[in-house]
This record gives sequence, C-alpha cells and structure tokens, in this order.
Amino acid sequence: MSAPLTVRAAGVSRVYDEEYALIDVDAEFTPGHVTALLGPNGAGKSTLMGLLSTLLRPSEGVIYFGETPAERLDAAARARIGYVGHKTMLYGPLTARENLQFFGQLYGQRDPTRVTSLLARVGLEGDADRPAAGFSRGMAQRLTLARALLPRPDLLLLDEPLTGLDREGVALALDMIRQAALEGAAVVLVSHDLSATATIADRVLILKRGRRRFEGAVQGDLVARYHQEVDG
Amino acid sequence: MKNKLYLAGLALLSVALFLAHWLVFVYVPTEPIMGVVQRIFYFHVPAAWLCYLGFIITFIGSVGYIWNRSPRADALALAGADIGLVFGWIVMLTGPLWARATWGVWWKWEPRLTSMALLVLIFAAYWVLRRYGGGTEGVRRFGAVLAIFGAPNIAFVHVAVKKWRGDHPGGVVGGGLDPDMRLAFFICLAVLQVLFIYLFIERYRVIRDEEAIGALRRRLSRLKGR
Amino acid sequence: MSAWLSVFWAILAKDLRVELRSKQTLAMMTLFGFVLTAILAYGLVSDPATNRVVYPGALWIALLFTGALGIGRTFAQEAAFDAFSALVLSPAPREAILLAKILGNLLLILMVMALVAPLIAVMLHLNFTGEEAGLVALHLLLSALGFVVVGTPLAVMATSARFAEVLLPLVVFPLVSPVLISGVKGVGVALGTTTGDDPWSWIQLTLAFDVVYGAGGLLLFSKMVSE
Amino acid sequence: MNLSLSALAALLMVSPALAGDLEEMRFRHLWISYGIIWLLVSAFTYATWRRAKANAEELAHLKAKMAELEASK
Repeated sequence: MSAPLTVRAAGVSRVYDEEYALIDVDAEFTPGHVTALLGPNGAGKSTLMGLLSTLLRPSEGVIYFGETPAERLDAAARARIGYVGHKTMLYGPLTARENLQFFGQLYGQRDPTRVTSLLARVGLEGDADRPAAGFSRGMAQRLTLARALLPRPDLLLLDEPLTGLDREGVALALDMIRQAALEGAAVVLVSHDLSATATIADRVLILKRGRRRFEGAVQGDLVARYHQEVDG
Repeated sequence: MKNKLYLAGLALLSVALFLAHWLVFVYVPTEPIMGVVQRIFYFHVPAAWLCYLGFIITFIGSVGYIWNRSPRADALALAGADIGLVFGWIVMLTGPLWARATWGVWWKWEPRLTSMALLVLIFAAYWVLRRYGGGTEGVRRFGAVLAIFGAPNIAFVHVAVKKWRGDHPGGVVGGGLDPDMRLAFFICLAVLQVLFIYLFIERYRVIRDEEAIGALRRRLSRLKGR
Repeated sequence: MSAWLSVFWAILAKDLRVELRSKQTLAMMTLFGFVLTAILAYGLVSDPATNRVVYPGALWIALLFTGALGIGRTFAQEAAFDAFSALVLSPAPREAILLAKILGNLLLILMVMALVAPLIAVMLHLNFTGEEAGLVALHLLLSALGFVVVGTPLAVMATSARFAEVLLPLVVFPLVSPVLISGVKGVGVALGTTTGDDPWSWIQLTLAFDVVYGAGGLLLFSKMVSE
Repeated sequence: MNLSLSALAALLMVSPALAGDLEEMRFRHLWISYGIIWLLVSAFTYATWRRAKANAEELAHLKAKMAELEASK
C-alpha cells in the first residue's frame, strides 16, 4: 500500500445543461476514515462521486488528490481510485473469475491468489465460473465490490454499494469497507440504508439541493442528525 | 454611434453586392464558348473558396476545443461549419447547373467535384450531429473529432480521384481570362469575402449569446438555490 | 513496454472472449453479410464480364455495411453495464485500449468478409486465379484496416450522442471514401477490368490512409475518452 | 422546403426534353443559379437575425430577473 491519500474538493460546482447539480462544495476525505455522503434524491451525491472518480470534470472548482489537481492525474494515480457506481461495470458474458482477472490485468495485479481469495471473501467461490450475466443483483453487487477492492485502492468510492444485497451480504460488505478503511483507504459511502451507514461511518457530509449542509465527525445519532439537516 | 456605423456598413455591403451583380449581369463580356452560363462562376468559385474557409475555421476551432475545451473555440467551429455549409450548398447546386449546360451532364466524377461533394457531406454530418445529437459535452467532443478527421480526408479523396480519372484537362475557369472578366471576378470575390466575414461575425455572436444565456440561467438557478 | 503489451493483450483477449461467448455481433454481421450478398447478387447479376466489373463494388459495399454494424455493436458490450467507465478509470494506457479495440474490430470484420467475399464471387459466377484472389484479399485487409482505424474512435465518441446508430454510419462512410475508391479501383486493376497502372500504387494509397488515421486516432484518443 | 427542392429537381430532370435549344438552357440555368444563391444566403441571414433577436430579448429578460433577485437579497 502506497502513501496515504487525502482527497479534497475545493469550491466544486457541476452543471448539467442549465441545472446546477452541485454548488460550491468544499469537502475533505481523509485516509482511514469512512465518510457517509448523505442527502435526499437529487442532492448531487452521485455527481460528487463522479467528480471524485475523475470520470466527470467539475464545471467550477478543483478536486485535489494530495497536492495534484484531478485533471493532471496520471495513470498510476488513477490506479489508486476504486469506484462502485450505479451500474455494475462488469462484462456479462465473462465469468466472475474472468471479470476479476481482466481488471487485475489492467491494474498490473501479479498475485494469482488475490482473485481467488477475493472471490471467497465475497462469498462467490461457488459461482466463480458462471457468467456474470446470470447473477442476481446481489451477487453482481458482491462481484463489483470485489472488482473495486481488487487493486487495494487508497480512495474507495462506493455509490449505493448495498443495492440488492441481503442482510448477510450487507454485513459482509460493511465488514469489507471497514477493513479497507483500517488499511488506510479514504472511503466515501453513499447509501439509502441509513442505519447500515451509521454503523461504519465516522465522518459525514450532508448535501441538499447541491449545497453542503454539514460536514464533520459523526457525533451522536447520525440518523437524527440527518433528519435535522435535511428536513429541518 | 456604434449602431449608425453598423448600419452604414450594412448599406455599403448592400451597394457592393449590387455592384457585383451589375458586373456579372451587365458589365462582363459573354464567354464565347460556354455562353452566358459561364457567368455562374463569378459567384460559384468564390463560394467554393468561402466553403473551404468556413471548414478551415471549423477545423481550427475543433483542434482548440479538443485541446482545452474552450467554449469560444467550439463556437468558432460551429459558426464556421454553418457558414461553410451555406457556401458549400451553393457550390454543389450551381456547379451541376453549369455542367449540364456546358458538359451536357449534371455531374462528373472528377477530383475537384468529388472532393468538394465529400467535404460537404462530412460537414453536413457534423451539422446534423450538432443540431440533433444533443447538446452534451460528449457530442461537442464527437463533433470536434469528426471535424479534425474530416479535414485531411479531402487530400486523400483528391489524390484517389485524380489517380482514378486522370487529371481533368484545363482549369475549370479556363486559362487566359479577359481583363474585364478578371476584374469582375476579383471584385465579386472581395465582396463575397466581406459578406462572409459579416455573416460569420453575426453567427458567432449568436452562438456566444446563446451560451451567455445558458450561463445566466445557471447563475439564476444558483442564486435561487435551484 | 511489457506492461503496455500485457494490457493490450488483456483487452483484446477479453473482447474476443466476450464475442465468441455471446456471438451476437458476429452472428448479426455474418447474417447481414449474407442478406447483403443475396440482394447484391439479385441486383447486379449479369453476364460474366459485367459481373467481374461490378464485383469489387459489391464487395466494398458489403465491407462498409457489415463494418458499420460491427463497430456500432463493439461498444454495446462495454456500455451495457458501463464497464467502459471502469476501463477508462483503470491505469490502462489509452493507446492500448484503442489499439486493442481496433484490432478486435478488424478481426471481426475479416472473419465476416472471409465468408462474404467468396460467397459474392460464387453468386456472380466468377473464377479467379490465385494471384487475383491474393490481391483481392490484400486490398480487403488494408481497406478493412482503414475502416476500423477511422470507425473505432468515432464509435467510442458516438456513445454519448443521441441517434448514435444512425449518426455513426453517416459520419464514417464519407470519411472512409478514399479507402472505398482505392479498394474498388485497385481490385479492378488487379482483376483487369479497370485500366490503370499497377495495383500496388492503390495499395500504397490505402496504406497511407491507414497510417495517417491510425496515428491521428492514437494521438487524439486520450483527449477523446475523458471529459 | 423539401417539397420545393423535389419540384426543382423534377423540373431539372425533365429539362433536356423541355430545352428548346442550348442558349435557352444556359439562360435558364444562370437565373436558377443566382436564385439559389440568394435563396440560401437570405434564408441563412434571416435565420441568424431571428436567433439574434430572440437572444437579445432573452438576455434582457434574464438580466432584469437577475437584477430583481439581487435587489431583493
């Protein structure tokens, strides 16, 4: 694992057509912490995740990875980002193992046991050689989590990673996320499941209508805090 | 004051255009072989040049846009394509009218004609893309790549058709222009060039204004907190 | 360099494996090629001498249409679950991504044309000497290469536009017209139906096109894929 | 627009039959050419002018709204 990575959004706005999805957001994501990114629908959560992943560019403001602005990141720096988006980013005709092996090759992952151990970790060892197209949403979600964790990212962006997971799957996913943070990754988590989020988040960023409402350490009851900021 | 100057300029341009028509229809002698239809060339040939010029601007703007995503470069590219296409269609429509009355056929697969036709087709595709493809950033990028790919294509088409057909005998205008004809041609060229510049500035301004409107709307939505 | 190559091979192998497993694109292109062959054969079949004249034209029409179908489909698999985003986000060199995609598309088109080209010849009652067949194949290979070096990057771009499936051929066909002219005329010379100098000069022209557009695409690709 | 283009195309297609003699055709094609030129140029100018007018109105409207909003704050 390389040096810890602090990611900072400085006055970031993003426009789609004529609508601001995100307005002047400042935020900092620090190594070893799980930040819950909360907000009602249309608050700009996924847009912020897209910006942090570098797949989107800010219309105003800059995102810094350490000291480097996002648009000047090189390939090696991109390799430090792990991203789970709304779609699974998998290849349907390939098996679970082949999917992971392929992404491993892209990331220059040399360790052959890594894929097998990750598959076991997410509980897919029995389905490792079945095409991903046949997977239930929950299984695909486990696989996509494994895909994001495969290169041991220093910034882990999880946009609704718990979608379709059963209770056991949620517990497993939370455990893996916590583990990644313990190993030093900065984790950003977006989820509708507030109670699950509350169990692992130690920091919170609340957005409403594209603006930042609150950022800071979780103190007391996260759920109550959220309702106070958003509904109050 | 500024408005008056603008109007005076427009009046001058109108007078110049009138003069150009007078030259074409009254002043110049009739070409003995092709007859009156040769008079198409006083506007046809400058139109071909202006079509090229419009697309060159699109190419330059597209390179600029791909490089640093500057909205100004994109507006330049779009305005260039719009105007280039107007003159392109003029060339493509008046050319066959001349050809039918001179060669007896509407069209020949000759290097100059073929490359012009493909150039117009490529930038017509660019226009369709920009008009109907949706106004997203991805479409602007797509358009820019298309324009960048399209420009050098013309060299290839030209070489290919030249190899295929052999060089067409003589220039299209014909050598040894009568001095009156030459004078009329260059005056028409100059007048149309000015018309091009005027139309280009107007078009560019319209596109920039539309962007400014978008920016204002965004600022408004931002002030209102969406 | 070896890392570059291994990424290149990984993407190419992945694409081929995806294609061979689902067989969607290949099946569609091949079937489309057969339908096109039948239509061209009804529309064009005539006396043997005329058939020999129209053969290159028919062949290149088939190349363009099946090719357009193919490159449009290539990115459907990437777009289905947004895997292309993961590809762009990965440290994989952009040039390796593009080259792997180009080669994948080329192989797909060549597989289809290897069936379609002889089929059209049979339907038009044509016989070729070995040398003629070789020249046809060489022309076809280089033209297909020209088609994919132009079409592949544009197909990536087209995913962001509306009406992409109509726009893509609209945009690609005029751009590859030099390849079309050069291929048709070059094969005509090779088959002795078109007057002209040696068929190799046409091959040079296609090759120049392939090199210019291949290099241009590689130069621009990293600017194309990211916002 | 498309209809008139098709009509023009149809007229030109049959024009060899109609063309009494070459000289007449030359005159006709010359007039049609300059007609096309002016049709295209004026259509383009008009479209640009209309867009410019609409933009000017919209800009004024938005600026007024903006001033209003800023005054109220």
